[in-house]
Amino acid sequence: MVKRNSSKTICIGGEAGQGLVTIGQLLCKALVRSGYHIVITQSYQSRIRGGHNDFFIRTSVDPVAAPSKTTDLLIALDQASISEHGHLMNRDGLVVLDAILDPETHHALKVPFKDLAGDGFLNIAALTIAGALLGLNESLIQKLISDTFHKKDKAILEENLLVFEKALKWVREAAPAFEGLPPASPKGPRRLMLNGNEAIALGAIAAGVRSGFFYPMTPATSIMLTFIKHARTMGIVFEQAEDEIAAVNMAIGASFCGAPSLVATSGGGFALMAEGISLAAMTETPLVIAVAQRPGPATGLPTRTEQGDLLFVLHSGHGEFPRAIFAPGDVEECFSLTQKAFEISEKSQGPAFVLTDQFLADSYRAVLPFDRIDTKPLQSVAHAPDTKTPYQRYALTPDGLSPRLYPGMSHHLVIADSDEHTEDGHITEDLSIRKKMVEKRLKKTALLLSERIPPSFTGDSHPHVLFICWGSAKGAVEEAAERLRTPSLRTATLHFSQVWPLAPDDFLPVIQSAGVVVSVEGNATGQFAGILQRETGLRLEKQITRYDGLPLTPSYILSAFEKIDEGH
Amino acid sequence: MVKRNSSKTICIGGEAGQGLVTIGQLLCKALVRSGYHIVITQSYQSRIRGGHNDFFIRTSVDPVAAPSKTTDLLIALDQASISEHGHLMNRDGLVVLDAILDPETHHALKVPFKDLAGDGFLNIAALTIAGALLGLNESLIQKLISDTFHKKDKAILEENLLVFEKALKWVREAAPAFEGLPPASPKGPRRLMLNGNEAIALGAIAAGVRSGFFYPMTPATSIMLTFIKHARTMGIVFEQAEDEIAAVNMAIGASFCGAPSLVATSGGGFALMAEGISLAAMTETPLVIAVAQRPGPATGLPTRTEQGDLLFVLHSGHGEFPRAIFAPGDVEECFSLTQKAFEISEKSQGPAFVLTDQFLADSYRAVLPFDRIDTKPLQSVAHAPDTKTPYQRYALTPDGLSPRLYPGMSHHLVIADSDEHTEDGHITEDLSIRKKMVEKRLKKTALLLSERIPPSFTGDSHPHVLFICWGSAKGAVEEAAERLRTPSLRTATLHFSQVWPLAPDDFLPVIQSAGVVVSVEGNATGQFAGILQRETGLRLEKQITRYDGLPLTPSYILSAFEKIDEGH
Amino acid sequence: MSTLKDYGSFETAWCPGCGNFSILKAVKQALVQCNLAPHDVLFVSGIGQAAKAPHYLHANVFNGLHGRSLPVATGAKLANPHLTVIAESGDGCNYGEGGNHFLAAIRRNIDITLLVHDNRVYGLTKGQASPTSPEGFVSKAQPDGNPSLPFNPVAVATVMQAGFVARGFAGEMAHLTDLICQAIAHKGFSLVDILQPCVSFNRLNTFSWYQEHCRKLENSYDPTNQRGALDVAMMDENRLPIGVIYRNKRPSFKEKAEGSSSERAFGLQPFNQALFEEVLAHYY
Amino acid sequence: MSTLKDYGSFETAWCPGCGNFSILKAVKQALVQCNLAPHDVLFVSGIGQAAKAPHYLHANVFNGLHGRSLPVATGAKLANPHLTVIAESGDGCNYGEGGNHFLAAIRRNIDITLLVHDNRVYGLTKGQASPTSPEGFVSKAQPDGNPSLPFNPVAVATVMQAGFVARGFAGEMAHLTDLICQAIAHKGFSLVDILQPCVSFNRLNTFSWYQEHCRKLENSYDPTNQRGALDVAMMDENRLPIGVIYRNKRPSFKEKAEGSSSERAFGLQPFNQALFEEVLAHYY
Ligand SMILES: Cc1ncc(C[n+]2csc(CCOP(=O)(O)OP(=O)(O)O)c2C)c(N)n1
Ligand SMILES: Cc1ncc(C[n+]2csc(CCOP(=O)(O)OP(=O)(O)O)c2C)c(N)n1
Ligand code: SF4
Ligand code: SF4
Ligand SMILES: [Mg+2]
Ligand SMILES: [Mg+2]
Repeated sequence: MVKRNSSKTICIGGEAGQGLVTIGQLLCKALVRSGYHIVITQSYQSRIRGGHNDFFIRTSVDPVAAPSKTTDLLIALDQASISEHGHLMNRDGLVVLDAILDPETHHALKVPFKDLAGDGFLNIAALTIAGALLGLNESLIQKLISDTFHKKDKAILEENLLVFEKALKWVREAAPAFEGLPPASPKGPRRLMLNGNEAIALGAIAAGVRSGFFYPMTPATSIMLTFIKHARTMGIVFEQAEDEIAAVNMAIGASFCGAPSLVATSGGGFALMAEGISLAAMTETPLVIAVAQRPGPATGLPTRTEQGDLLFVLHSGHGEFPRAIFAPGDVEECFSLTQKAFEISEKSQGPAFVLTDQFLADSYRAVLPFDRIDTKPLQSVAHAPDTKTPYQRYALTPDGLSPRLYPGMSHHLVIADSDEHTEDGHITEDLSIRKKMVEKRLKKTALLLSERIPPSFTGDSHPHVLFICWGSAKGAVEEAAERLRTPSLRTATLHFSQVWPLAPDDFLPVIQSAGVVVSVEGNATGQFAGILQRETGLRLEKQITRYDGLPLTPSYILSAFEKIDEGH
Repeated sequence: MVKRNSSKTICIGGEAGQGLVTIGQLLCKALVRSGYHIVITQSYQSRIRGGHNDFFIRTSVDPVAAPSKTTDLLIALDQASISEHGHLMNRDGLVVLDAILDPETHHALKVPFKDLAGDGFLNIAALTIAGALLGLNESLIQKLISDTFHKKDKAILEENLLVFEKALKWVREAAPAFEGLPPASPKGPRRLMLNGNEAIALGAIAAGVRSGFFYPMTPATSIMLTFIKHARTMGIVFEQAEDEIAAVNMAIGASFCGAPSLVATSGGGFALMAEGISLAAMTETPLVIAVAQRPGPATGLPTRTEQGDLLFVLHSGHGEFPRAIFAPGDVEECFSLTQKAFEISEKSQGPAFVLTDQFLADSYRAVLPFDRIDTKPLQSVAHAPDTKTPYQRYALTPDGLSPRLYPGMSHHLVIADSDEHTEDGHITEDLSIRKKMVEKRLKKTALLLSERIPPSFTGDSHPHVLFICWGSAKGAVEEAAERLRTPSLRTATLHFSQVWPLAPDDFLPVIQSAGVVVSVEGNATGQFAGILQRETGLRLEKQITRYDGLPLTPSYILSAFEKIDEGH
Repeated sequence: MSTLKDYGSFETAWCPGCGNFSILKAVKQALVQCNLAPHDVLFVSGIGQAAKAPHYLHANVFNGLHGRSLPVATGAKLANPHLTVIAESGDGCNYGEGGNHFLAAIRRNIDITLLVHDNRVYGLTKGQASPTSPEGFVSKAQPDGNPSLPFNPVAVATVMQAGFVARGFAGEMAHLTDLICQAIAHKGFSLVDILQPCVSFNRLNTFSWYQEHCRKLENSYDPTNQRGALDVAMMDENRLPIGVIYRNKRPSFKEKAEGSSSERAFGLQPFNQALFEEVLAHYY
Repeated sequence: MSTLKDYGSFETAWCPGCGNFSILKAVKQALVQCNLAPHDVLFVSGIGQAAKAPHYLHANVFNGLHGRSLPVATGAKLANPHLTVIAESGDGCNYGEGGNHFLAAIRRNIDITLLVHDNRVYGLTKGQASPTSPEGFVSKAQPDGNPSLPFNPVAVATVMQAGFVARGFAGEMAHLTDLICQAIAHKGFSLVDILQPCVSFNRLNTFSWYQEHCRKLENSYDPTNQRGALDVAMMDENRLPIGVIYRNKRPSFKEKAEGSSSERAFGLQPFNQALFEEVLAHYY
């Protein structure tokens, strides 16, 4: 029933601190520059050295969007990699390992790394050998090494290139039996190699973000590190806050003064921001928070993945107010939806969220250079010299949106209040005003709905089997649907990249036209299925869930589906 | 359509600091001791002196459970009370006011308070006059004054009694036209006069609470002040924390060590506890939080009422875990459900919530002395000398509950972890254990469900109109249903005093047997109706909501119902 | 030239006789003395009686959450370095709920001014002990007396090398006005802890109690000597020095982080596509 | 008599060469030296590399949230005054996320011991500046250098009159063991800030750097003199004094709040119906 898949998967395994991520990143870059598609799955432990980490690269000439773990090429930096991943090897697979390790029963290439690379260049030797085995262009690898090290000491660059040549010569001679990748053509526009977190940071920058605040927390930290890396170039302020409460309040302060702001965190840190989210809503201050989910409750599995915080993000903050939640399905969407989140947050003058997870955060992909959507400048209402005096920050209007000025930018005074307030922003206990202000804030739902992104439908119309999913599950679910399809079994996927607010008309007809409907989520309780039921009354009884800390894969989905299907 | 109601309502209005709450409380006590029922509605501003506050007492010979504002006796301590409440006066109503104030067009009794009460005894004079007008027994009032002041200086008591006599004499002579209360008989057991917050504190004490932690926040503060008042007697520890994050973590630490703990807060403070709630769930530590709702978002209306935080409380905390949420409908339930919350929290080793609001928090009622449910001692598993060695705090069991020991109470070591953990409590990254632990935690839902409190149904079977409500709305909705009833219109109320978890079988048949179903909530978005829809697929389209900061009243509900009914 | 009239006058929700009134007056006078126009000033406050103060004058206002005025002020100042940013709130707000931000703000040294109405009590929630309440302070929440030592904000700020540390008294208006002026003028984080009688809930530290216990620092006092300043900051309650207790010339956050916190941050420039391409180039 | 063996030995998730190893050893030795049995000790930790330490010895453990070890420890100690309660975590945990609890714990003076593995960096999240990182410390999060002044925990604790304030160094095991013993023995809140090299992320404050800069306090040093202690606590980096910097005999929370925090609090007594009736009587 399951179709054979044409991609190849490379796994690099080893201890934290052995440099496996460097090897992985360089190999990714080589693949992307060579014209291949990639999907990366990184798995690491909550420690700095030791333990066992791995870096899976699934690559293909054709577009590929889902992770896979059945491995063709295993680069084992330690013995544990063989015991952990040996069973995942495909029949024609090859294990590349140091001469001193034991390949057990596997077809192996034992590499004299010590001789080839001395003490600090293992990564270059491994890259070179992997590149050669996969059939990548040698000069492309050489150029990649030059590009990577040209900023360092010239001597270092040369040592690297020397290792490259030694390793290349060695592997040519060793010439193990291994079928490389089919050739790809690097034509078309150059592509970027980016993971989800980098794409979020770049999406924020593209949207015109002007400030960023955070407290470090895996797996969100690299969003802010990417942001900071480019802050000087883009003229953006940032600060590492003393805690998450400070981070969200700093962002609100900056945004209030006209510097759109990005905050990034994960579940536990997000929990501390709940009061601030309510503040943004009440003061009508734009605020974008990227939440990179990891398995909870509490500290949980800090370096693994889950889609367990959807309902929490949807309902966080006391009191009632609208919000928008985007859930990117891939790296492109991390970019485009972050941009969108800023746009909608500025327009609606309230909170918007980008909900991602460790899998997507760390998953590199090859993407086309972004078309920056030319959003109307975020600060459109900043100058309003003709605003009537006295300026009323919360003037009641038919659509609930009041003209927004920034303090210090005109002679108008801007007054914002976390208490219930009058139109001019002052604290009030007038209960008839209270009622109007509640209605004003809730009216913004109409704007959010009018700008919503409907779910994307892929596959056969009137499917026998329809999978429903959201966020990072996209690639895995779509591939599963594809692999499940037979001439007599129509399959399709409905993916939500915006999970709130929802307009049932967008998707009810599709769901109702399907035979079996199965929701697929990376959590234990089927949170999104619950939301759909609340909003539509539709009961999604068939659910595929995963909550062991690993990302959904096509094979996981297909084997879970088989069980559901039997029961049915 | 609306039936005439037989109760009387007394309103005491004035500035903060004028002592209107003291008058109100004393009058309540006099009414309760005289055998009347009472329902109090307090309305005050977020300030210490000045402004306008009021204290409404609805009282009746027959049980009464809902607030009403149409006033029979207005005790106006300032002019604003007349302009604010004059329009609420019933036709036969009387305004009692100081001789120097202007009664406008109202039937009034002008009292020479200065002469009667000098400079510090206005409250006694007002109490005496109100008592006399209502027809309360004079010696009962006298005794009440003695009881209240007997602990003070004897001279002060005597001055008070002197004022009582002067005022009594004066009002007998003045003899204004006013129909007092029909006589009540104070037979049956003595009743307590308690508000919702006091009842929560006493419920916790009855449950065997041993510690309490808080950071002040209206309208929750008086829960903890009541708790503290009795702490020394009951041998309970308490501490005012530096912030809400500390409060919830202190409670978890105390509970972990065997001292069941109460935390009380309101929305904004609760927002800061979200991470701690997730911690309680992950470490499987009992935790009871009383959340007294006020209108949000953010600071909102700090001294008013709303039922706006239901979804937030239901979903607060990252990650997935079960919880129980109780929503008392009256003062008795504040007591009994807090007790129940402790019981279920200890049994399920996780978080439980008591969700109330400013209206109920401050609403005094006459209640029968509580039957303390003799809960199994909360600490049942504390001593387990026969526990196998090494003790496993998170031993996997069929029902998900592991034997719980306290540190330092035996030679066993108790190890709790906020990370995903092994059975013995140590941090792990073993993903197969992760999966089992998720399932272990979620299994507790079965226990919560088996101990659930089903909604209470009152009124006619197969009603033409069924109202659905939760929490403090109970009395108002039940009275509205009663007043709506005619021989040809069958009405009923379904009240949820536990809002999570829900077992649809408990109530679906009732709902399906009804004609028109109307949900009534003290919020703007119909949060509970959404939960019902998620859990049952039933769409409750007819909703009565209130979000102006005031409590639901029978008249509010009836007039909103008329509008719905017209549309229908 | 701005005048007192520019700053308006409003009805308040404070108790008659409260120390907040004179603080409000001193703040307004200081703004005039510093010649600041209302629209160039941003007040950020938390929640409490003190935190209502910014509602009672004309200026930009962000009245945020209890305990969180400093982070909001920090974000605001980073976004718009041209604004004079003043955080104003109570002792509970700043040293209780917001204690962590107080520490961080001192270390960070962003150019904002913090005015603390220090009435040694939680006023708005009706009289519980605050971080500055005296040991033994009795309330309904502390019936056996406050078991904690009071927090000494000026001593902690001084030991942490805050740029400007002052203590004022609501009963010394002219003196207080001058302290606030100096605090605003200081480039970097400045603290003015203002002793404030609360007539409703603090029966110990009344106007007359403060009048008896406060002493203005002599002209000869040198606030630039940290060791001496610590001695002064730690003086016991019988001799509560008021004045500028400590000051230094530590570079402010802005001076240190010019690269990232320059005025470019300010949100009104058009998007620079060329710079964005430069950023993207890292990822080919 | 407890022995080192009672405290077991475990595999760790720390980097080879990390200062945490010797701190762990010193802690175990101190427990033995204080003759405490594992089941009478409760460790409460936060999240970070340091916070994993309690998993690596035999004792009761509550490994809670990042930054929140002190409140949990406080609740635990109030619930069971018989337990020896030790909060153990990193500099980020205690002085960053948990800064407000640090201040409150000092003021409250509950009898718990705080051990801070102070590696001047956020280790577990891979090297961002922590509150104790030097000014100018460069990382991916602070590419222009840390703009904040480092937090000096011993100086702040001393100025706030903490009961017991010590600084140790992971490279001086016997000395450190003794400090931890004294801290545990002290009745009231005690702080041991432990200078800890992080070989992965702190290239400035290495083992040898500390060896060069740390000086043990002389025997003649008098830690009961607060003024002198402050001088010592504030000494600059070139002369980092280690030892007991300050101590006093402030009554602990328990001594002051005997009425409410007595052992009656402990949760195992049967319910007393008569007392409950006494409570109800207030409401008739
Ligand atoms: C998160 C949160 N916790 C608690 C409160 C309740 N609260 C409002 S004001 C206040 C105390 C105010 O004390 P202080 O800051 O000293 O100001 P004061 O009223 O004394 O001027 C508290 C605890 C709140 N609004 N938000
Ligand atoms: C609320 C919250 N915010 C952030 C984190 C992420 N986090 C885990 S450990 C850590 C820093 C640890 O630094 P430190 O306490 O100094 O310990 P070290 O690792 O250096 O020993 C952070 C920020 C978290 N777990 N929880
Ligand atoms: S409660 Fe105290 S601080 Fe607040 S206004 Fe009244 S006197 Fe002033
Ligand atoms: S990262 Fe630093 S502190 Fe953490 S284990 Fe490694 S060396 Fe030690
Ligand atoms: Mg105060
Ligand atoms: Mg550290």
